[in-house]
Amino acid sequence: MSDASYTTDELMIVNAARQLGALAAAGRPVCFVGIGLPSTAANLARRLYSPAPVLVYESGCIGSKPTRLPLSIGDGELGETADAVVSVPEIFAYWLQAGRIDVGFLGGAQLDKYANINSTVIGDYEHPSTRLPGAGGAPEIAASAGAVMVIMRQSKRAFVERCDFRSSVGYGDGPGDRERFGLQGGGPKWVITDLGVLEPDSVTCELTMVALHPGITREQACASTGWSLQFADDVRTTAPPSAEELDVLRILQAA
Amino acid sequence: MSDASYTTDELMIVNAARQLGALAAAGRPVCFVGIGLPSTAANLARRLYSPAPVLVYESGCIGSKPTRLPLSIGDGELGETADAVVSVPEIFAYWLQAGRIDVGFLGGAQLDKYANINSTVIGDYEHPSTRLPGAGGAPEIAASAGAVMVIMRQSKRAFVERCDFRSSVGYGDGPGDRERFGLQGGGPKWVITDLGVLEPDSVTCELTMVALHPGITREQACASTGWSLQFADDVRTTAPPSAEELDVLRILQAA
Amino acid sequence: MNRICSLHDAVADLVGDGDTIAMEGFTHLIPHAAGHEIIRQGRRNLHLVRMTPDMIYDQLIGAGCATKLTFSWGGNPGVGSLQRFRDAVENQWPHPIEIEEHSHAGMATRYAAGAANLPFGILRGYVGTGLSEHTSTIAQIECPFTGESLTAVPALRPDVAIIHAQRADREGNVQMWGLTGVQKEAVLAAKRSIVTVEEIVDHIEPVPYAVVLPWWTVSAVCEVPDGAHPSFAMGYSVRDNAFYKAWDAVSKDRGSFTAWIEQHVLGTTNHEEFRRSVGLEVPANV
Amino acid sequence: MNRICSLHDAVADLVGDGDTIAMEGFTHLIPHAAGHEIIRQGRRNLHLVRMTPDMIYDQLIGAGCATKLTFSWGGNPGVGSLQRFRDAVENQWPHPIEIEEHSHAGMATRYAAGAANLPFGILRGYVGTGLSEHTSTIAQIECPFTGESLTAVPALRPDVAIIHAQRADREGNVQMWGLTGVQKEAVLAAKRSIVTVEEIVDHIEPVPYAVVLPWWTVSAVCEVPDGAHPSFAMGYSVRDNAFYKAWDAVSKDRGSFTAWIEQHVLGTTNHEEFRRSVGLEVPANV
Repeated sequence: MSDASYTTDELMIVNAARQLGALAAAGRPVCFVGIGLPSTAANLARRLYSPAPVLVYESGCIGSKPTRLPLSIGDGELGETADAVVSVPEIFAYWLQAGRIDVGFLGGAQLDKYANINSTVIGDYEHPSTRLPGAGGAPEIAASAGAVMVIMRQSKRAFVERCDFRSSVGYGDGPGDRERFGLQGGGPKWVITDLGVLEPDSVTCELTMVALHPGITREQACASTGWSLQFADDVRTTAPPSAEELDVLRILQAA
Repeated sequence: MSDASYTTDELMIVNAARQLGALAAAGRPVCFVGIGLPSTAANLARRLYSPAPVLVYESGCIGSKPTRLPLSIGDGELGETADAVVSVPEIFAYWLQAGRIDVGFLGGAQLDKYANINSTVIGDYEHPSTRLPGAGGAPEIAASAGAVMVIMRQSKRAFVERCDFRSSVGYGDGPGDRERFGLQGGGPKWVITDLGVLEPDSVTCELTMVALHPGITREQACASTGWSLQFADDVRTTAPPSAEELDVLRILQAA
Repeated sequence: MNRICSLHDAVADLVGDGDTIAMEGFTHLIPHAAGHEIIRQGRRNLHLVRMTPDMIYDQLIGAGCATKLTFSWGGNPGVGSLQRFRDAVENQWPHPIEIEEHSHAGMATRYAAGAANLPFGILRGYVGTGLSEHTSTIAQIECPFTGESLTAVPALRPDVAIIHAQRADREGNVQMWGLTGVQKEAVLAAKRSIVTVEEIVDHIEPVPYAVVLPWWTVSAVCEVPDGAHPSFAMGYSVRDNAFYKAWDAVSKDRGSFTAWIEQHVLGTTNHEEFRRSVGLEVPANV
Repeated sequence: MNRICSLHDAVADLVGDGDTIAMEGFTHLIPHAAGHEIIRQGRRNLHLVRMTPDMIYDQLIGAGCATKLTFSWGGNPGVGSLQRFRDAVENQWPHPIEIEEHSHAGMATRYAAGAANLPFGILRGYVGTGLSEHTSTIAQIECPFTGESLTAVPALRPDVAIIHAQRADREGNVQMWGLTGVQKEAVLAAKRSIVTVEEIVDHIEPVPYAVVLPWWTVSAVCEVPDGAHPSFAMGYSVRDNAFYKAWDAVSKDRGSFTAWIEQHVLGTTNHEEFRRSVGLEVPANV
């Protein structure tokens, strides 16, 4: 992709936005958005698709319609353009926990084959080699959102057989764990990476490569994954970002 | 009192306001106010004493400074003149239950000698002879307010040995019950009636007549009480409502 | 069904016999017009829920719509008793009514738990009162950290919440302000919801102390000017205290009550006709 | 102490060694100036509590003020790690720090329980995560009505809550708006509280989405213009993103961190001098 006319961030953002677009076509999804790639993807989808996704930020903004990309979760623009602004305790209790969020976004330092995520520590919890920021909103987004979309760069270091620490639960140790834990949300449905798209296998719950980006090979994907990566029977190739997608994204990021 | 230049309501309101005035002198009390006599008394005290009591209404108004007497707990004036307006769940959780209320007001159909109050049913609960409105905010006002002031007309029918139903707890069945129940507030401290003022005995917790209004005899008080009424060693006679108190009250009520 | 529709259609589509219905309002913004429409459409066996049932619940109970009432204070504020509620409890007229009685704090906790998708809420409450003895939906629970005993109450999850608000926009976003009570929690706790509003506007301006319910949390929005009467909508109307006082005489007697309901509610087809029938001015924007 | 006083006096009178301190702010309205004053006055053994510890907690930890941190997400938003926090956890520099780690939802529930004077709060959370295993303040609790298992977390009741707000009036009533996070709960949950404000005004006008803390819920109000910098106060300032980015380089190295604290915090006597020291304009109204 060295000669591609788009960056890997743009590639991931566009593919995440497309997935939101597919959901929008079936009725406007309510998205619980963090700052960074998810926020950019959700805002891109707001501009590309109709009905537009509804954006909910964990800082308490419901229905934000920012004209430029927010720099932080507490950006003033998010509150000024929101349908409602509520307290942080309320956003977690009445909105996320209540099951009012259709799609939550997560990322992290490690993702394992059952889509559990680590954003807490590398190494032992008591004596970590690297102390990461921590779980934040992730445990309850992973538990309660109707579906979760993960956006992460794919690498052997990040895509691991088993997370050093489980900050948020995907499918636990496999089929049946979400039900056993009493988790009400649907769990991770899509992992958008710089190499393609993974989805949980409907039987094993294991993350399986269902699409590769243009020019990416199965070998590259396997070499960038810390577990024995499985592929769907019919692996798609994603369409390259269109001129329109890139235009709208770049205007958004320049604003 | 047939030739008095004031009504029994005015007498009770003025005496209740004076008690708030005494508390105000020791630091502005925060009052949790219902509509009717308590609201009138608290608003009268706001005009007569400095620092003025802070009024909190269960409809969610904090620091209301109404220019006229509210007709109902949901009167627009209460919200327009408030320092803050919050939801009903919040007013009970963060303000009353949290112990932020210094004085709560209660009334009811029956009051017993341990200052328990009935506003639920006369007769048997399942087959009542009279169905009353119910407990409303009273149980938690009685439990959590720093102190409770009761305002009720004194009569054998209303001041009973034991309530038919305990809507709110004063001193339960006597000393130690509030502690046993884990109630955090101080309980009823003053009962202002048309005949005088009762307070709980410091040892027995039994409501005891500590003051009589001008012209009221001990015999009248006993005849209007359904239990064997005790009197304090030194029973005061309350001062009749002053011209200023009546003037301010009547202007308030006419507004 | 469109989100913005007539009150007739909203009640027809969203309120069923046997449903648990919460029509909330704390003196302010009480959805009277919606209550009349439920009586008009002859719903039966309703489980009515409300912190402060007043005149409109008295009418629903007297009209035979309800078989259960969950509440914390049932009266005609500033006037006295609810005569039809009393007649139902004391004399089983028009038929017996089951009651589930709580305190205000308990009801507020129950709605908040429902809005938060929790099966129960906790509070410091009820201990030592007769309510703990007579109401089965009050339990003790122990703090797992301090061992302290607290009170638990189950979440309220009504089938339908019905409220009145000042305004909505054309998308169905609802805005209310002034004293907004427990209405937000009631709507968020309910499976379905109907909001009557004073007016539908192109754009909602933020105002202080406003509560906003996004369109996707509301099932139906119906423009019903003065739909809270004799309650009020701050900024649009004032409370009709005379109407509340007059209700006492109308409702005291089964005959006069029934005649009133037949003439003014069953004998009219909508809120506009009801208003003419009881001699109220019809708002200019109807 | 007067309710309205200098930040120096508020910290001197209200913050003690060993106290549990919650300085809240969700990106917006973070009380940086108050944090500097705590470093300046050399408080030790503090138990710091915050949902999103960022630069100011990094400074407090690096300066050796804290021996415990209770939190849910500790990072420099949009930049990366908190270097001093990492150095304390990974290498016990300047000394070991105990951590008590929760999720955002759990921390919000804990503050809300504290504000409501409940010993614990309940939520659907943590199940299946490593937090349940490593954090002792997470327990399971059973619904007494449905038997369902939920998570309980103990209330947070800090000794002192410290927040920054847009304004206060001369009585000490505090108003903040925009994103107000968990600050109201933090103040109501705490035994004492300090609020720094952009300005003190004669009269507070209500504005949409404002949170008001009445004077009698706040221990001290201090006028500290731009006291949130490099965070911001909506309506008064914008976030200084460059300052956040620059912090990464300053804080990466123990020596450069210590030099920075000595020069700009310990070497100054108040927020105005701090601003001059780091090359920021001093607001006109100081």
